[in-house]
Amino acid sequence: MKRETLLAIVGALALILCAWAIPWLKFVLTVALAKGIAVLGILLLLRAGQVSFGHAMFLAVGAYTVAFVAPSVPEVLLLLPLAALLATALGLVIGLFLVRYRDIFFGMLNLALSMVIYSLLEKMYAITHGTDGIRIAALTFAGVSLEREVQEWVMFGIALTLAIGFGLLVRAYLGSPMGRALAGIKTRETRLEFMGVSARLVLLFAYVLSALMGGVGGALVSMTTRHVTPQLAYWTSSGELVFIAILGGAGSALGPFLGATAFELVRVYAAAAVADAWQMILGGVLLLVILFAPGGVWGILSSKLKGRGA
Amino acid sequence: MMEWFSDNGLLLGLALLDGLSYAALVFMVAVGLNLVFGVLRIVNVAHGSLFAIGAYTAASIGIFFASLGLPAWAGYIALVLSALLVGAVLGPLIERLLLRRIYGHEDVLQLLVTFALFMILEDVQKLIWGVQPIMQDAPMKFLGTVDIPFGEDVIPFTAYQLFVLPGVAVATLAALAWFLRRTLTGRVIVAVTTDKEAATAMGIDAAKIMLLTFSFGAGLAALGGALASPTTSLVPGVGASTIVLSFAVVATAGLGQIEGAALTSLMIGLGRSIAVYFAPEFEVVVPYIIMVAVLLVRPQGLFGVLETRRV
Amino acid sequence: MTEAVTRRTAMLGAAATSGALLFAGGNARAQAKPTELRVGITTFLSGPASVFGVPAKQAAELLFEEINKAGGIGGIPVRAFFVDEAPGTDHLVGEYRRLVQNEGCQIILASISSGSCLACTPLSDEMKKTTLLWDCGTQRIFEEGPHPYAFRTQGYGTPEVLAPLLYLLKHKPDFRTLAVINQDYAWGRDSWELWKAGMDAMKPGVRVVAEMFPRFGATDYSTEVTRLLAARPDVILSTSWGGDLTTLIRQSTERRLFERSLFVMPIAEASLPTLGRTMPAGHIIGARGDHWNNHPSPKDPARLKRLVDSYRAKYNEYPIYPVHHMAQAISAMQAAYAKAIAAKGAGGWPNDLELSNAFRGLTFDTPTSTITLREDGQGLEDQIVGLSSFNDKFPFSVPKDMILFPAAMVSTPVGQKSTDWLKTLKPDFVSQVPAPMAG
Amino acid sequence: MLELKGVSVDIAGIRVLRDVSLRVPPGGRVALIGRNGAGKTTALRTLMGLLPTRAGSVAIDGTDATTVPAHHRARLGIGYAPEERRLFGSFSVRENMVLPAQVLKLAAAETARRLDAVFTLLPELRDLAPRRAAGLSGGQGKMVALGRALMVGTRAVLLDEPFQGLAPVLAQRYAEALKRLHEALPDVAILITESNPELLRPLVEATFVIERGEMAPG
Amino acid sequence: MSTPLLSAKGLRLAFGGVKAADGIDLDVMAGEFLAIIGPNGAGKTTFINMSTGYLRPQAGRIEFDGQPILGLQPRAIVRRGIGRSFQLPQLFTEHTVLENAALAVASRLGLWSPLAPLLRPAWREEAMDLLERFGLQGVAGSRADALNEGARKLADIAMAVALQPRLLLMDEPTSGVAAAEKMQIVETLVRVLRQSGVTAVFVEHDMDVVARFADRVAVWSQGRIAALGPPAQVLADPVVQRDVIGISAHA
Repeated sequence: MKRETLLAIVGALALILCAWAIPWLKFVLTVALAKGIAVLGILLLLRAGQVSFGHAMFLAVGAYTVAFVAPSVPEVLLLLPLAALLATALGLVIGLFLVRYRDIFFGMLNLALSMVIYSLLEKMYAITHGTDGIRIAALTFAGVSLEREVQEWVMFGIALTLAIGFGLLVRAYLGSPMGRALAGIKTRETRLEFMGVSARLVLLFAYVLSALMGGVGGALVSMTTRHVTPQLAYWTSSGELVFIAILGGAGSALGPFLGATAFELVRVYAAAAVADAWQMILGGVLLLVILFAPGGVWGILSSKLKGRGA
Repeated sequence: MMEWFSDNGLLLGLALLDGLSYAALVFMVAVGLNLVFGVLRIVNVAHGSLFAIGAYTAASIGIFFASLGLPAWAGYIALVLSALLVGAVLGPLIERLLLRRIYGHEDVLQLLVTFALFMILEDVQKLIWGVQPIMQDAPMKFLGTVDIPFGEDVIPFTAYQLFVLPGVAVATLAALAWFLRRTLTGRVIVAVTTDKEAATAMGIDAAKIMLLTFSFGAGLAALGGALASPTTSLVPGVGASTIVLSFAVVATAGLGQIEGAALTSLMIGLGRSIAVYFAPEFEVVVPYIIMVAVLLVRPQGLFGVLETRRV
Repeated sequence: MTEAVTRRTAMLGAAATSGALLFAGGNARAQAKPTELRVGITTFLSGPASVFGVPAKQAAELLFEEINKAGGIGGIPVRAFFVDEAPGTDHLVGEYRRLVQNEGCQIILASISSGSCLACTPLSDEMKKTTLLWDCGTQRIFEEGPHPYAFRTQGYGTPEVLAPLLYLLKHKPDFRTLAVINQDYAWGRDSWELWKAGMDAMKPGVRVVAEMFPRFGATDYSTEVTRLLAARPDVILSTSWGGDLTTLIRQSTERRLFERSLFVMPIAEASLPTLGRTMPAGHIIGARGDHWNNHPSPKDPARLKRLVDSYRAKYNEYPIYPVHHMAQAISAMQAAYAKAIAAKGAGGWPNDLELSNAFRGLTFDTPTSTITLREDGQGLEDQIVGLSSFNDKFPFSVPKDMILFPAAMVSTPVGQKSTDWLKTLKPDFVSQVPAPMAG
Repeated sequence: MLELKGVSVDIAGIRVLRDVSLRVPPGGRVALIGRNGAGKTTALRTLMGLLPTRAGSVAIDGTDATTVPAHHRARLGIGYAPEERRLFGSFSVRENMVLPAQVLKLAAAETARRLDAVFTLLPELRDLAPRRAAGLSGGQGKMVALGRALMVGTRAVLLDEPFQGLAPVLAQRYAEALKRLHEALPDVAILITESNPELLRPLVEATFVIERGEMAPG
Repeated sequence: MSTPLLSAKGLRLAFGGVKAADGIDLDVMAGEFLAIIGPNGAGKTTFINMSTGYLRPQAGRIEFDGQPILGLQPRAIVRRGIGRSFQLPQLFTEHTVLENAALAVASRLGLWSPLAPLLRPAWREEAMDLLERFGLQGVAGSRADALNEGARKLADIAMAVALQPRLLLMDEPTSGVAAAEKMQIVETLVRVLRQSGVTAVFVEHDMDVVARFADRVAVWSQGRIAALGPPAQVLADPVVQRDVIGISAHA
């Protein structure tokens, strides 16, 4: 626990320092934090032994909510909760159906539904502008419109604050009876039923929470990049989120942020180094992590710290 | 209703013909994925890459044959050769070097290993074949077209689309069913699918069977790609779109179910072509709607067996 | 090739840049002459659109090599930083920032896809960085708002659709039915909207028998082809490109759709080398410009030949239009720098504002013609449309009976929206179409 | 016939067998007793080659077999009936029994002879032969598993907790079958695991006791 | 005697051709310990599964405390006061024993609190207390999958008891347990259940256990109840001896 807190504080400070020293990284790190929030949701479901291979749909819902509403209400502090609300609502509707399924069916149904949403975003050209996507004009924060530089800092700050907030929330949740029951789905679901607990309800709660975080993550991504496209909901984007979860390590609520930062940095530097084979590098990193460090970045860091502490 | 049919019945007939050949292609990819999942319990995301590599290899061999001045029918040999090559070289390579290390790991890790492989192979493909569309349609042209009457008009269909694709699919289905039920190797595969350790204890080399099955599945993916190659032009990214579709087929069919894969492919093929005719907006979502609808009614998939939990 | 960027050098570079910014106070600072001219280029390096992106990258590498051999621009070497558009817009806008803030690029050549352009152009406003839209075709960019730092060094959707439409109206004025089969994304949808507006204005009463938008990157069109065969339209429009178009053409040829209907394919040019002899003759083809290999009277035949020959020699394939569009952007860049440096006097180097000012109203040469950048940033590129045909000089289809549409004739006037302007066209507009070119 | 010499085995990094030695003479009937989790199943799986050893050796017929792959041990005449009966549910009972013989590429006549011998020993299997294995009850399944093990187990059969969960009447019947087996095929060595030593006493000649992965004085 | 706590009438259920329940009538009285014996496949577990809502009989009815419970979800039946333990212990294997127990406590007292920790003082105390009563305090911190079979069985039952059931259905509480431990486990079990005033039904193969601890014995045979009564009487029945107990080779 102490290690986790220490690492979180050090990590947050390192992020702030990086963002200050390297202006363009501020953007990358904001996106990483936003995705990290969404990956927290994946982490919750992983605790229940379930892999959502379509979670990018909630990201897309959050992002498109911002894109659709921003022209009339360009206020960050209103758009964020609205995006969260809509993603939560979708999570609830889909979740009611999905929590009946487990394992590959759960994963593939998530994938299928995200592909339906992807296709709708692409097909409903009149509303969504198809693959071109929608540009989001400058937003206001608490009614104040901001300079680009300030706006970037504000978004970074919001992302960092929300990341810490959701990280703490998820940590508390995982230690709570509901969180422990969630982990019970992975090992002994029948026992839950015979304790008088609906395993589906336990999973639904986690699913809806993960949808909420997906929506928030998506809204933050869209407010940072200021452009949304259906690509956000494509299956490879969902694959990336799962990738980040494993890269960071599923052992801690810190994992998703470690993973997201590592992922974005690897991607950016790989793209800079070999613009036409960055995918190969990402794939290679993923392979190495799975084969040689299955605990992810969190696993490496925590074992290092442990070694030092002892 | 009747009026709609008398207006659109002929069109519906055409849609069925189109749907059939599409279903055949879908089946060819999905069946290999399904087989691999049945035995290895791994959802192989890289299956789409194997499809693409099979297609590219077939086209390359076909173009090479043509440059040697071989007759057009040699194109068919190229198709088979490509499937054999991918199945015999790439399949064992992937299984030995990668998959073998992660059997028994958590599902999500297995899934991600193949996802990583997919990312790598996408770039490898690009390095080998470049980005310009590659086309090699000799096998399709070789058989010419068949005129299907349509009212007073006729509609030319390629014989390749009308006969070769569904023919190969049906033959594959029959051969696989026969192979798994009637041959010793087939029964051994089923035994390993059911219980790897029990099978090993009775003298079955499970590692060999898994290698064999994966290579076979890879070969089927490549054959699917090879069969598709004469009708389409090959560009980067063909694998990515193929793979999601075959995922949908596998989950809808019931895991490891060959006949289920056939029926699902048929539903998806027909559903899609009917959508193209009458509601093109829905074309892309048809497979997923079918999947959700089927799983709503049969949570274990069309032909899936409900695994009873022991208490 | 770009070098691998290690984390440390990136950090140092960034720190230096931000430090310099602090002292110099941003854009208005006096600009010292840099040691190299860094050019950020976004293009598709993976995915289906890399059929355009990679040739363009190759063209840029080829031309930069030539420029550096000749002493660079303003006496300093140019260096390209390529970025892949394929991972999506959210990635691309981050990469744009990296190019500007970290790599220190002084000019950005942005984007093939309309989505990328729509995302990068506002960034150019915010970051005050001159950005050349080197290939994207969406008419929305300059019609929906001003972008002081963005310039398009080539034509765009409206002329690229209007020219083939006019050619059709002239070539086959009596057609009564039409079907469209376009890729389902912005260009496919927008180009149809433009075509329909123009067609309804100049030839009202054409019946549209099928509107099909198959998935972008679709690998099989047999169902669509069957439907088109059954519908028997007089004309079939398709603005598709890349693998999609070659597949559509092959499947249609095989099933004799080309014998039943006249095809209009405004951007067929890029697919013709791949199709080789299988491309049917006698159909209307366009090239998103005037840069055909068999242009009968290019402005600078030697330069055209040099570009084609050196590209072929290096990459063993014929250049397609993205190569020309990249070359145009680089020509524009050379011309603008020359103009800006001349304005500063010896030893001076333009800052961002001065550079962008140099582009406004700039006229630069291309191998086939000259292009002028209008006051709204839009370039005026002539369009040549013709009928597919074969000759001995090329192993693939090239146009005959070519008509050259002057850019000013087929481009929407400044300040108007394309669809509104197209609706104002009258049937007698066709009479202004020039006669086919000689040769 | 079968021998573990100072064998240590790890599962998932945890040592589950420590320096275990165990000997089954040809034609011998040996019990391995221990409570659940003591390492009985692990010992059998090690003998079958399904788990790698960390130390020590496995001998079959006096020759070192430590590195002989698992699937070759059936060829050496060793049959194995795992604790959970683990039949192939989609096959019939007959197919379940014939498959190992086919895998060993036995001649059709030899397969038929062995099948007949097993049917004589376990008469209820003859009636069950055409039924799908998935539909069998627990007791029937155990019988089929024994029969399947006997199809290849010409030298030895390893039976993992065959009495586990069997009602007394069925346990009785199973024990009788084992007695008949020994009378009919005295050369086949039998190694049985069980948590309750009382149950096996009348059936075996020697008893080993395992506790927490180590041999205890029996 | 008063009204039965659990009352089953005419339960029928067949899987394919196999009749797992072929007209089961059984009343379980409040406070008694009822043993169920019978050969494998006789339908003993099926009866427990039907009584706890895991399987639905094709005919018949089941009442608990005078209320029909047929058609209710397992969890609803648990809420009404029927607990069960399993032949294969159903523990959360990746959790500690204490967490397992605390989860059971939590599921009675308030699982749906997503922020307060599971091991809050009150719950931890109750869970520890429970483990102590079962003699499991020594392994409270171990992961559930590291326990031996006897401890696992006890933990499994402890989790059911944490829910404070009025009736506890136990499926083979001693199977797989080493013989030496068996009596001790059953003694612990019986003591706790008697203290808590829980009525118990348990499936058992060990006739010694049945003879010592059961108030009544029900003999299952091919989906029917072949005999029912006090152990001394039922176990002495020659038919039961022949068909169920067998000619004892090891008693």
